Amino acid sequence: MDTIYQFFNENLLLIYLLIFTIILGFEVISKVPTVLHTPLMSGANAISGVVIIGAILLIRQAEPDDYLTLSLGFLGVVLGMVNVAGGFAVTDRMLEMFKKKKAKK
Amino acid sequence: MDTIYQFFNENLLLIYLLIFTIILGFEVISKVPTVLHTPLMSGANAISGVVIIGAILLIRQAEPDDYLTLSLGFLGVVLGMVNVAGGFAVTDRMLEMFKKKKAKK
Amino acid sequence: MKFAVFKEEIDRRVAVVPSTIPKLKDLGLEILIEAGAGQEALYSDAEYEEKGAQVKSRSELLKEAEIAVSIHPLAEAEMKSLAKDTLVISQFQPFADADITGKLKELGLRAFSLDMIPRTTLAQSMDVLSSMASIAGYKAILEAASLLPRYFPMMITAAGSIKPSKVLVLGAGVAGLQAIATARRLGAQVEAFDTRSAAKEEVLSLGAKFVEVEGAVEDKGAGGYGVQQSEEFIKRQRAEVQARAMKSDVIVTTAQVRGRKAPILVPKETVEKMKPGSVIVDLASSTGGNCELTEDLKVIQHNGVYIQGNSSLASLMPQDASFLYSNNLLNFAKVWMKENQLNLDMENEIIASALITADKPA
Amino acid sequence: MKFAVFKEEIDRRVAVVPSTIPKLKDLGLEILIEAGAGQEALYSDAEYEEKGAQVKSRSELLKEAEIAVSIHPLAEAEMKSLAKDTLVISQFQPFADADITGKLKELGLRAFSLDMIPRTTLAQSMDVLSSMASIAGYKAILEAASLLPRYFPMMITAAGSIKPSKVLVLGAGVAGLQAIATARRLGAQVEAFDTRSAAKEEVLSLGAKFVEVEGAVEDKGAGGYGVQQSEEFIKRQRAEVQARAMKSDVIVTTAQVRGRKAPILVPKETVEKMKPGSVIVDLASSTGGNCELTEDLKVIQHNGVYIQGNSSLASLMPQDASFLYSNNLLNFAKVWMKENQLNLDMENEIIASALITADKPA
Amino acid sequence: MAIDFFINLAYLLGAVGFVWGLRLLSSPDTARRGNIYAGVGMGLAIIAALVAPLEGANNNYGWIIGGIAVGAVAGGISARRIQMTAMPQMVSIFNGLGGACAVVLAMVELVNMSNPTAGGIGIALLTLLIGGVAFTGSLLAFAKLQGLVWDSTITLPKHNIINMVLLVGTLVVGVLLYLQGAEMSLGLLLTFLGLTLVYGFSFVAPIGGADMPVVISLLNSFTGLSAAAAGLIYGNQLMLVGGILVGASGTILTVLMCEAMNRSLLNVLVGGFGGGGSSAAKGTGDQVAKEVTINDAAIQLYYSQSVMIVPGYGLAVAQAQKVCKEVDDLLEANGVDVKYAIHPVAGRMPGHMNVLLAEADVPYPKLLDLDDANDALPNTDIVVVVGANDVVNPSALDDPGSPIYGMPVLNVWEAKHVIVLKRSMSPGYAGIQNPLFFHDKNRMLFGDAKDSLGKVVSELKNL
Amino acid sequence: MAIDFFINLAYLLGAVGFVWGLRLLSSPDTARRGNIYAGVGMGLAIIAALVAPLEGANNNYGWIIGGIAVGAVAGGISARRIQMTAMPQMVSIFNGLGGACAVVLAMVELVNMSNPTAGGIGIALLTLLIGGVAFTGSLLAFAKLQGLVWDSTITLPKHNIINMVLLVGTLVVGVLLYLQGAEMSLGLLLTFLGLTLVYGFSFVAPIGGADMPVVISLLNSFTGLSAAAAGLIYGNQLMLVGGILVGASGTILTVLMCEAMNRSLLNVLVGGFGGGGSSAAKGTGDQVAKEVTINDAAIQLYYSQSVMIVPGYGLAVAQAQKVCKEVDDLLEANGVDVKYAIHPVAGRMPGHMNVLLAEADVPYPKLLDLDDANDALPNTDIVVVVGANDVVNPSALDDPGSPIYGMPVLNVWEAKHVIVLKRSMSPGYAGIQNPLFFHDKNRMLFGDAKDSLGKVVSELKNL
Ligand SMILES: NC(=O)c1ccc[n+]([C@@H]2O[C@H](COP(=O)([O-])OP(=O)(O)OC[C@H]3O[C@@H](n4cnc5c(N)ncnc54)[C@H](OP(=O)(O)O)[C@@H]3O)[C@@H](O)[C@H]2O)c1
Ligand SMILES: NC(=O)c1ccc[n+]([C@@H]2O[C@H](COP(=O)([O-])OP(=O)(O)OC[C@H]3O[C@@H](n4cnc5c(N)ncnc54)[C@H](OP(=O)(O)O)[C@@H]3O)[C@@H](O)[C@H]2O)c1
Ligand SMILES: NC(=O)c1ccc[n+]([C@@H]2O[C@H](COP(=O)([O-])OP(=O)(O)OC[C@H]3O[C@@H](n4cnc5c(N)ncnc54)[C@H](O)[C@@H]3O)[C@@H](O)[C@H]2O)c1
Ligand SMILES: NC(=O)c1ccc[n+]([C@@H]2O[C@H](COP(=O)([O-])OP(=O)(O)OC[C@H]3O[C@@H](n4cnc5c(N)ncnc54)[C@H](O)[C@@H]3O)[C@@H](O)[C@H]2O)c1
Repeated sequence: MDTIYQFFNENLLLIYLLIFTIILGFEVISKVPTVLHTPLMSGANAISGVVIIGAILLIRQAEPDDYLTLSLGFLGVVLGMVNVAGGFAVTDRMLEMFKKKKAKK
Repeated sequence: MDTIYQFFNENLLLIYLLIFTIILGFEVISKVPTVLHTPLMSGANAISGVVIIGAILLIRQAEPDDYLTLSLGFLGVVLGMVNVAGGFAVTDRMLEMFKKKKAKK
Repeated sequence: MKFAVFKEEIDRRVAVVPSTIPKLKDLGLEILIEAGAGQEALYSDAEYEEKGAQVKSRSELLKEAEIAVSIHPLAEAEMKSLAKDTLVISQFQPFADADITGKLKELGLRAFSLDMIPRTTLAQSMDVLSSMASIAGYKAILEAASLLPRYFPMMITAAGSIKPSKVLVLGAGVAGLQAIATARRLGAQVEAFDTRSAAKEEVLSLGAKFVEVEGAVEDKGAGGYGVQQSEEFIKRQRAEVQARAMKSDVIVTTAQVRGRKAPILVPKETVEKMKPGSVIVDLASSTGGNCELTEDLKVIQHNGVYIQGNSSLASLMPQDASFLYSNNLLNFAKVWMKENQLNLDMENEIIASALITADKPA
Repeated sequence: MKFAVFKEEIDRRVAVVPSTIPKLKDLGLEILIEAGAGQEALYSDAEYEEKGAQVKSRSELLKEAEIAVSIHPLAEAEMKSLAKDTLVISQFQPFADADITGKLKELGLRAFSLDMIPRTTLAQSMDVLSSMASIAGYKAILEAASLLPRYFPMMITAAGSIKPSKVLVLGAGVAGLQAIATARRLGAQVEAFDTRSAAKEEVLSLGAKFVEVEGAVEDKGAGGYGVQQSEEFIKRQRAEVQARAMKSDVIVTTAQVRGRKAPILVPKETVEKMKPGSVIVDLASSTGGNCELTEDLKVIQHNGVYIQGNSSLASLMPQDASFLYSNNLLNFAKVWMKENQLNLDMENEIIASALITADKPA
Repeated sequence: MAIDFFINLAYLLGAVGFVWGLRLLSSPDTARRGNIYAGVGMGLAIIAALVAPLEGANNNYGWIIGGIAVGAVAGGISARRIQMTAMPQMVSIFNGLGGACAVVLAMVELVNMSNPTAGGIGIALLTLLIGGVAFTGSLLAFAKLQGLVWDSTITLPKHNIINMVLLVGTLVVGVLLYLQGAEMSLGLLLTFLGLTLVYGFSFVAPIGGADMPVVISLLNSFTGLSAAAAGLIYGNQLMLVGGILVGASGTILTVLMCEAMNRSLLNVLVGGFGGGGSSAAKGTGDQVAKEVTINDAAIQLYYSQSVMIVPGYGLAVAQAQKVCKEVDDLLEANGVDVKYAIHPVAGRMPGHMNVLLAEADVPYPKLLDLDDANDALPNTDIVVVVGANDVVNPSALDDPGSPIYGMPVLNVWEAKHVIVLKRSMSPGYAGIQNPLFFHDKNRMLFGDAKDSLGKVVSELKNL
Repeated sequence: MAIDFFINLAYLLGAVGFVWGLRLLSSPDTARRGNIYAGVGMGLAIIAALVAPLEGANNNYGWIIGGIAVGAVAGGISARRIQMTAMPQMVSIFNGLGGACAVVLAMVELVNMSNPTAGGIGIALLTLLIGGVAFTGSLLAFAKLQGLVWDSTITLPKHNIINMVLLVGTLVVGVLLYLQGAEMSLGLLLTFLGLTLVYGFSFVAPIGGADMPVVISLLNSFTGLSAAAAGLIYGNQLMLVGGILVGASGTILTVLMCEAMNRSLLNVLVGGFGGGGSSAAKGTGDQVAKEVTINDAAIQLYYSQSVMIVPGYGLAVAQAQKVCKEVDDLLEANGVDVKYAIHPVAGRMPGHMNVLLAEADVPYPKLLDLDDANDALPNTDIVVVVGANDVVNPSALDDPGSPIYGMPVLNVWEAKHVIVLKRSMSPGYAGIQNPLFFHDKNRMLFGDAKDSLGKVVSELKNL
């Protein structure tokens, strides 16, 4: 219990931040029109590719001859980058159809 | 400049928190129907009475014979409390008229 | 005061209906009604009696009347047998019949001409012109729809597609507006034209199209009535009307200019360019008609075009028409019956306008 | 093949209008038309000739016709003078006139009775009953509105308030539905009744109210036609109808039962309880009428109630009626004219039903 | 440890309460709940502040409890007593007190100098500045709304320039104080205090009475910011978060309020002589017709029991019959009883209104004629006059000089409220002025009737 | 210091980019911009991660740039090449790869044990678990959507119980590993890895194909959470914030998607045999009519050039003429050309449709008769069949055995898309089945026409 108390007290700001982020996530989405569900899902998916940062940091910290780590890191970067690049691109394509048409008159 | 850099780096979490709070504040309000402008203003006003916490802490930390500080603190608590209590009460009264009526059938 | 209601000779309406009798009596009037007066309008003598009127013969009425009421003026001969100073109430149309005032005065009668009540907001509840014109407008479209050998509404059917009829309304006064509304209800495409500038908004307010012809003369002093237009304007207007008429299935004309012959808006030439089977209903027929060929109170056919010149369409709907007329009369009576007494206050604009036998300051 | 179109004797319509002639000719028909046939419907002989028809006298037509076309059957005498095997096309109403088939066969004629075309979706474009019933329903309301001494729509005016008329439609077939729609357009409050269960939805689909009477008999085999109802049901129905009728200003009746006298839905007693001035338009008058007092082709007045028994309202709108009839005929001709030849394929349901002179398997 | 945890947790929950409360406050269905959440959050926070372990604290609970009691009673009672119509000024005064509280804290901090870092001083000065402006600004806004002062009496010529000079002066003094740091002179500090208070007053002075709600909202966000700044002084995250939240939401709310008035914030603050601006009441002579906004109209209608629509010629001109029916439908769906009062001469032909309303499928039984309508009016909550004029003119009854004297009209002023929809103050067919427009119970909603009703429909759908 | 500042600032801006991007993504007008903001945020973050000063880092930029290049090309190309209709499965596979990336990070962390605190191990295990489930789950969702596997072939009997057992087993192994701590056995770790992957697969297996979008959204929020957990491993706030944001918004989005389908999330996950559930296509025999959702219908209409409405008896029954006109008005306001095709026998009396449409004030020139409509149909983007049936039955043209063979009908299938609004698959007046409903171009929108169109109106107003 005490460790939890301690963790809480020490990381108070982080916890505020997490909770506010969660609320913000809820809030931003909660009024989305149904037509945007799929593009939004796709956009959120692209953002989840932020995990690539971890893979980059992993490679940068690896020993230059630690080929296992390097290849795994490489794999991580590729996977993450596919998620990121593909995700944003696909979202953009989906959203193309939303281009505002000019109304008559 | 350096102090700013330093402040920034050291209070990074705090800054995240502040920025997210600001975004959250914007976000929460941005879709409010016009009919709620006044009650919302009133509700926000009540929340701004949170400054009373400062007044309470001020008194608690004051010397028991430092009457100047104590009376100023007392004034602060009174002012803050009027804001808090009056604010919530007035908001509630404004919102009374929003009581959902039962629709026919 | 004895308020004598006569049976109409050539009209199915009656000036007073049973339901208004109690209210007239409250004003201090004693109601006498000619036997059978309401029959054509489907009000029986029994009903009149039940409401407190005395049913009498025409000769009795002529003898006893202190106020003599009819829709169309009584014949001169009959008026002669009325007591002197009797108040006769009818529609004398002094503008159309310039002699009538003189004649009435000669006979020693006092006369209210209901058609002279001013067209003000205040007097609208007594305005028989409005209530009867409204019926006329409504009936005009029913007549047109009955005569027209075609459908009014659009019909896309297995046996072929039928376009909506085009209805052109000339003159958007009370009758014209009612015609517009009724035609639109039946599904026709409606255009209308009038010289008064206010008419445009009124036409649009009923969802119809307004035909613009520039250069119409307006006289604010005419109390809302149309005025005589310039030769040139009438020419332009005729051209415009002719262009529309050729495409129209039905034309309803209501254009009147007070005290003058109605303007000819649809000359013979236009009629001849219309599609066979088309219908013209001319509500201005009593003052000569807006169509050159109109004959009053007749339906004629010219080149396959029907021209209905019935100036008395309200008579075709006698029950409601009488009811409305009767209410108008009641509201009017309230103006000059005060404390059970006749009170011809010439300060009152309504009385001053309607009492045609009184001398007016020039 | 010579397709001879006769002038109607007692009807303003004509079976073929000029605009369909080119299409009939495309089918391989040669069109002869009696002089003046279209006149009443506002189609001139010149127009017919322009479209490629030959205008001839009646006697010439009788002599030359290979196909003889009219709306009402030709007189027996005239039919005798037709060549043997001539195809006569008209509405013979074999259900109403049981002898007619025999007579036609006797004369050696082949006959299409247009009223026997099945009421299927496929045959709807040839269905003269539908197109004419639709006109009848529309006209019925116009007739009623013309006869009614009251307004149809609600009117709150300075001269008094007028409630909307109540219209009761009995029988919600094609004519009934059109009557409902038209009455609603004119601003009346409309109720309707029918024995077919599908009719309820159809009535509601036009925004009118449906009067429920429980226990109606339905026969799915009747092809959508109404069937004879039980005594008890008719009694209940009459009671219900009477209750509504007393409050109604207009009743339009269209209830027909194929091959039988129309059911009496409005007995004398009900009529006598109606408000004076009310109107009954009885579209079933040709089969005896739904109102006990109806006289076919006449307007009578009973106790102040007008009863219009015109079974041929379509004739009052001859131009469009003829146009639609003519299109029906054209669509029908497409069924039996194949490659410029008459092709009476008895496998075809439409031909089999309409060709009343052919022997049918029991 | 554990007690710290619970204190921190209470503050955190307080913060979440604020956020969630604000969130719920922005939807009518949940607004009341939102207010309660925020209030509970505040309660938790106050309790936490009271019991949080403080090294070497003297507590002085008596002073605190006393202050709380006095404040709660004063605030609570005035909130309960105030009239519905005076709510905005009440909010304003509460807000001013909050600002004053921040001023007190900052002054104590600056005088005591218990924490004489450069950052600390700067923050305290900031608190003082913002709080001070919020304080006097709010008080003046209150006075304006309450009608205690008139715009003209307190606005100087070239007021904007004066304001600018004042602001710069105040800031210069502030910077001087900051540079003096721990050795700041009390005189200068008091000058600074005075300047902030004067500036707050002067800032609000030229802004028109009609724009006060916007100003109050802006000042409210100032108070929030000053609370946040005070939070930095006390190292209290809740004050920080709560203050920032109010600052941000107050700012956006202010912008939204301006948008709803079709004006920019700048326009309100600088060019905004609201008293004579676009939102001003129109009238002839010295009579003034009061306006109502679309959303107030919508909310009034939505929460009423019975509504009477009075159509006139303007309904026909605007062709507003269908959207009128839509309003009817939406209100009926919410249990409001909607009827139509048809004056016999409304429109331009007999039965004009009947034709239009039939077109919009209004059922006949909803139409009342003159007599029935006049019977029903005294029990009607709101009358909506849609483009009618002569037929609702009270002169017909009480002004013997009027050309329509004696004509029966619809006595709409007998209902509880009236809203008149028309485009301008121009007269109707009879060409006469209508005293109804200046009636106490009446509010004008200017604009094309179809337009206005269309906007009312949107608002109703949002409720 | 300065470089740290800029790195931190870049991360912060990245985070703000994510938040603001998501925010803009939730409104059609700004969605594209939102995607770009989020993308820019990601770019900033990647650059920051590349150049951030790291003590004793070897950088190995070659590997990184290589990986980025390969990933970007692969992702970009497949995104560009994919067909519009296959977008959801693409999203699914991308998401799976993100999960896989997290798995790789966690594995490396657990094997290398560079940070063997209890917390660190726990977080790494969590990352592995969530990422693993997201990985295989997404792959299976992809396969289902792509039609590579059929629901029945991979669903075992009592699948829910199997899933429960698997989940518990996986968690138990995870706890064991946690307890082993720094001395964890590689074998057990691999078992754990295997179990998470199997569980992800098994978790998605019983869920019906129609529910896949919901599942993808859920798995997406899993990936977000795994990214956040990985952020804790690397002490990177951006990963944490971005991951949490996706986790939260993904969760709420999942719930919203379920709501839009009128189902609960639980129902989808456990009871949800979507393949045969309520959202399934209805048909007779082996033919299947495909459905369209209200919002897809609305968006299709809104972004089309020309729309043809085909009213039938159902329009009359539903009394949907006015709301139909409302749809028309909304579309016209957006520049869509709207016409009506009136079949001569539509309805139950001649001119039935004319009466109704006149009532709704549809102008006559918008009504096309059979021939004109058939001429216009090939150039029409979308046909909306409102309660018509027999009059749009292609059997009339191509099935000599049909009782309506030979009747001219509206050739709606010649348009680009058809949407049929009716309540069920039941036939019309003629009592015959309509092959149009099973036509490739056709989608059904079941429900009362007035209802459905009313909902389309709401959707259109949201666009
Ligand atoms: N019923 C009949 O048979 C008949 C016939 C002829 C004359 N009249 C007379 O007409 C009058 C009828 O009274 P009423 O109250 O119906 O009409 P009214 O007194 O003429 O007033 C109509 C009002 O509608 C407003 N308006 C016009 N267009 C508008 C729009 N688009 N949106 C909103 N408001 C609009 C006008 O004010 P703004 O310009 O400020 O918008 C005007 O004040 C009576 O005086 C009556 O005597 C009646
Ligand atoms: N025009 C005439 O004069 C006339 C007269 C008599 C008969 N008919 C015949 O009627 C038919 C007309 O064709 P049609 O295409 O108009 O109609 P239809 O073929 O009868 O089809 C109408 C369709 O509307 C649907 N529907 C009913 N109520 C609905 C509601 N509330 N909301 C949504 N959909 C609803 C029904 O399907 P669900 O039950 O699945 O909803 C039905 O399939 C032709 O066969 C024609 O021959 C015409
Ligand atoms: N105050 C009231 O309440 C009230 C009541 C009823 C009528 N009015 C007003 O009275 C006036 C007259 O109404 P009315 O129906 O008795 O009119 P009317 O019968 O005298 O004339 C019918 C219409 O024909 C028009 N007209 C005249 N010459 C024309 C021409 N050459 N071409 C085309 N149109 C021509 C007139 O402008 C008028 O609108 C209108 O302004 C009407 O609004 C007022
Ligand atoms: N397939 C098609 O396209 C098509 C075309 C036209 C008509 N129809 C159908 O044909 C049928 C007959 O139509 P119609 O107009 O020729 O009918 P009709 O003239 O034979 O009869 C009129 C109506 O009266 C009703 N009726 C009979 N007895 C009644 C009673 N005792 N009380 C009340 N109502 C009674 C009938 O049910 C019918 O609806 C209808 O079902 C109609 O839908 C189909």
